[in-house]
Amino acid sequence: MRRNRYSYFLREGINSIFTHGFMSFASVSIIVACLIIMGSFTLLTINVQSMIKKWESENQMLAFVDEAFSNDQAKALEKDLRAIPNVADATFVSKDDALKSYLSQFGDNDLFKGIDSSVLRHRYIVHLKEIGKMEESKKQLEAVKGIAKVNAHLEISQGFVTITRIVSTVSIIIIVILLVISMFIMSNTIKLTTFDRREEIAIMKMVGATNAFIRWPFVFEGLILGFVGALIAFLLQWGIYYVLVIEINKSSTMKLIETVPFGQLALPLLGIFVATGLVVGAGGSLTVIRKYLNV
Amino acid sequence: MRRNRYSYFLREGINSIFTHGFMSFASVSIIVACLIIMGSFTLLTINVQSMIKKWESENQMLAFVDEAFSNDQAKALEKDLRAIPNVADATFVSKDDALKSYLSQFGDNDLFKGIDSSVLRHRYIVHLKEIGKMEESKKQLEAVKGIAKVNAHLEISQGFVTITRIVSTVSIIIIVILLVISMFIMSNTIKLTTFDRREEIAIMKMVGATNAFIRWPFVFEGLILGFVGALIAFLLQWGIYYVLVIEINKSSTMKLIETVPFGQLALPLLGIFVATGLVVGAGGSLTVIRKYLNV
Amino acid sequence: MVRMVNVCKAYENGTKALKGISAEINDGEFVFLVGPSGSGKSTIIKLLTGEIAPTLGSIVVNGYDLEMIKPAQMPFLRRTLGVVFQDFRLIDKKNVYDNVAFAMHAVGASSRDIKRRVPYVLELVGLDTKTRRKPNELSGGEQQRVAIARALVNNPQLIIADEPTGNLDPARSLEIMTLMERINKLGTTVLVVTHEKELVNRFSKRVIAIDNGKVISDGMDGYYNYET
Amino acid sequence: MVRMVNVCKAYENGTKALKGISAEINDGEFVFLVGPSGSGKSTIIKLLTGEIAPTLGSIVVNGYDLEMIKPAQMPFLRRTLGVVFQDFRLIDKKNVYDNVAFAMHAVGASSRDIKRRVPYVLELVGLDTKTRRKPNELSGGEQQRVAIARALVNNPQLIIADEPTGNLDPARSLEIMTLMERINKLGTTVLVVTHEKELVNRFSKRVIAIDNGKVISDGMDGYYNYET
Ligand SMILES: Nc1ncnc2c1ncn2[C@@H]1O[C@H](COP(=O)(O)OP(=O)(O)OP(=O)(O)O)[C@@H](O)[C@H]1O
Ligand SMILES: Nc1ncnc2c1ncn2[C@@H]1O[C@H](COP(=O)(O)OP(=O)(O)OP(=O)(O)O)[C@@H](O)[C@H]1O
Ligand SMILES: [Mg+2]
Ligand SMILES: [Mg+2]
Repeated sequence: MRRNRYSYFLREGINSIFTHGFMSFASVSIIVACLIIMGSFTLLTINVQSMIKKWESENQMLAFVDEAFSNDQAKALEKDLRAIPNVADATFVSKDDALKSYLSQFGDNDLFKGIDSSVLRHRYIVHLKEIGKMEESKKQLEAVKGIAKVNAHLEISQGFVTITRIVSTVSIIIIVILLVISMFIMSNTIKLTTFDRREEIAIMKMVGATNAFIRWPFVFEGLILGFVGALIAFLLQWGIYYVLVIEINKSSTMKLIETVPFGQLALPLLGIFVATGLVVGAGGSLTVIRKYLNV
Repeated sequence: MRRNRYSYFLREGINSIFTHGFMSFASVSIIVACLIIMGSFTLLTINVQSMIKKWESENQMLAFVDEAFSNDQAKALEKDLRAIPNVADATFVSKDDALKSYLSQFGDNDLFKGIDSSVLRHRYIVHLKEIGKMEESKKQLEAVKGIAKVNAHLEISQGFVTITRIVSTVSIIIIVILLVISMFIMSNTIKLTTFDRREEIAIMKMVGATNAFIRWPFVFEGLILGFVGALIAFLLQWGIYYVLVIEINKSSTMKLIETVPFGQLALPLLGIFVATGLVVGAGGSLTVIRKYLNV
Repeated sequence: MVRMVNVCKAYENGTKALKGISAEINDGEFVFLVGPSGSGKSTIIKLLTGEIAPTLGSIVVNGYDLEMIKPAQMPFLRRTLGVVFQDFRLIDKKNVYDNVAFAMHAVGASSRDIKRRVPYVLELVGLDTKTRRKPNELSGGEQQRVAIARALVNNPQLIIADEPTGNLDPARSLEIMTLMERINKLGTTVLVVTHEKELVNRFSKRVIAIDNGKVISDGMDGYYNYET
Repeated sequence: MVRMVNVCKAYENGTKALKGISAEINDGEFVFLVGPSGSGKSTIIKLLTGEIAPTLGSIVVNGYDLEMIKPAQMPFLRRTLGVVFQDFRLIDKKNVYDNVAFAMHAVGASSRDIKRRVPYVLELVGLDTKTRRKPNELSGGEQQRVAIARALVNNPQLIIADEPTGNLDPARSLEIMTLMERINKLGTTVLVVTHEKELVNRFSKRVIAIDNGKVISDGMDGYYNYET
């Protein structure tokens, strides 16, 4: 009996979607539009952040070895350096290699002519895992016995941290704003589409229907519209992303952008879309109906 | 008589806004929401680009003066350099100043000890107007009689051009997408809100009203709703921008962001908002009505 | 003047509502159209107003041939008609006064004429005290009288009324029908669909009776000749 | 059973539609409610169904005191009623069958009962061939009969009908009223609002006449005692 009732409500909800065809179409397409606005911006942010992460990992610092250390002694320091938690890798560069690199850089200047590599020091090129902890890591590197001095561009570290923080803050603000506005648009649309049902609801009440009896088909209808909207939005979003990635890889300038593969993002995105769709669908229709139920 | 009719249409349009209160409210608020989504993103893009422009202008190149030139001769080159169209400014740095700067930079290294300023050259620090034309400008600088060599970080120039191009392309794509989606949402909303008027229209036709007679009040109604939506969106956008700028200046990290003052953006933004509002308002209601006029 | 020749109407779902109706109503006539529920009376009225098109046959109303008429001319045909619809068709959002005034605005009447004429017809139907009410604040009979007032307001050439007294008490009904007769005497053609046997018989006018989409009688005897 | 004691109703706009109505209708009675247009008949019906609340006075319907009733109980009161509204109130988007079946679903009837009962009542009102039509594909009289079918379908304790034959021809009207009488004989209380003098007089039942919001006569004489 109970189950029977819910299958009736479900059937009524589905029927209603078709009998109010234009309205259903409008709700779904506006849900799709809003989800895509939100989704596109979220995907953009994720890509920007993954790119920042990548650039960050390319930043390096120089750890100069004590002048008293021999070549082999200096080389032996590598494992000590790598033992520091925030160090991603450490590459040894001998005095001679360093001079060669200097010469190739400033070669046409007379300044370095005749300079002997002995005036330079052995050094390590160190990459960090987290650039934000550069200052701390610098101190840890300097504490290693045998490291005379560490050259770190703390201002770059600072700059990166700032940029990352700015990008995160701005994009979180925008995503939240978009989410709120989209939810507003979507639930308003669902309200609009159910607005002309107040007569239908009044008639139902006059015939002796309880509030629950009237509400359930609307809830199912809202859930279905929200769900369908979410699915369509997801597929469209996938398509758009796919096409954009292809275009980016085609273009010579844009190729520099490294895109996050959709596969990594698909599941959470689908989850968010469906959740938003369902909440907005059911919530939107419930709020309208509540108003009309007091007949 | 004619004027009389249009004032009747206008009055009818205004009345209709109030008699269909909920619907009007919904249209306006969704128009506002969509315009703010569009507007916020456009403002964000404008700020990002103005920031890129600023960073760009901080980039410099070095023009080394021929060794044979005396101090005064070298100084005299300045106006020749400034005559090059893309040169924003050129600052003279003498051999001695250059050495001082080197020493302060690499001072704790034994490398430069005892070096005489005579091994260095007089030089100009040159800022460009457009970094994208760096290669061309470099050639022009080298062509100046008395300039021996120009040191330019062409790869940075390349990088900036790439970033600018990427940011522009991405943001134009997003703005266009947002515009299209927003227009779609707005005109769909107006369609939804006029959807339940088909009976009203059918009655009007039965009473002998011409299509024009029916259409005009709707057009006025749509125009007014669009216009009101645009104004509200503009004021809200202004408020949001204002608050964000204050917040940015408060926060220590975010202070680095230099915001474009709203005054510079206000007029074009208002223009775009109003134009979009009017187009969507009138267009949306016209398309619905056209469908119902064939009674 | 109305002329229908062999008019047939089948609705989209296949219902044959009219199966060859021929009739002519001359200018100045007063005609009752009677018949059982579902016999096709409202269908005839919808055809005359151009709301629906016939499947077959020709219809001429006030000089407009409905087969040839261009959409742009339709409003001008309708301005020669005053129609009372069976379901009233009032605009919910407009009050009584505006529902009636609207019909005058639509034909391009001047504000002065509107201000003079609307209160007059509202008084005729006994609604002068309820001009500011919305349709849903009226009783069934009052709504019907608004519909009648709207049909009269433009002094049409032909008044077509579908059950104009279905929601009215006998006294009101008689009043309205007497009003129609008076208007008819002043030269307006009147076509009234009604079930009210008593009224039909009392007025002794031409009666066209249809059943099942066909004319079954058409006489000047003023007798409601559909009987159980 | 219906009991109204000194019921007054003033609408929001100040219209005093009822000015102290007292009446009692016992179980099993058949009552006609008559009165001129705008006298307050539909208002009484809206009060009995709980659609609007009285300004003053007490109303008891089928054991529910409308002053005390909780919103959650309202549906259960309404399930004891079968109402034919003056404006039909059919759901546009549902076909004839579903409009009637819906009323059974609403009271929790089983599918089997619905499948058996709905076609039966649709046949009673002569609509068995039009079950798949939407209301706007029906004539005025047919819509009215759907409303009647819906009122009957749940075998209510009390049938309330507001002008159930306003759009029906005399033959159909008689048929419907005879049906009501038969249902009444089986124990259902019936309250019918009507203007049709002929019908009222023919059936010889109790007649309550109201005018201007007051009961002006209440007698068993079966005479439609409102006259021009
Ligand atoms: N829009 C429609 N689509 C399909 N069938 C329709 C439509 N309108 C009317 N019909 C059918 O056409 C027939 C004639 O309908 P019509 O409304 O002309 O009857 P009527 O004589 O006015 O009846 P009533 O006195 O009950 O108003 C009926 O059988 C009805 O069901
Ligand atoms: N919703 C409302 N708001 C304000 N006044 C109303 C409303 N409904 C009805 N009235 C007024 O109350 C009075 C009684 O209306 P009611 O509908 O009860 O009349 P009735 O007897 O059913 O008339 P009819 O036979 O014409 O249907 C009328 O004067 C009417 O104008
Ligand atoms: Mg009809
Ligand atoms: Mg009534």
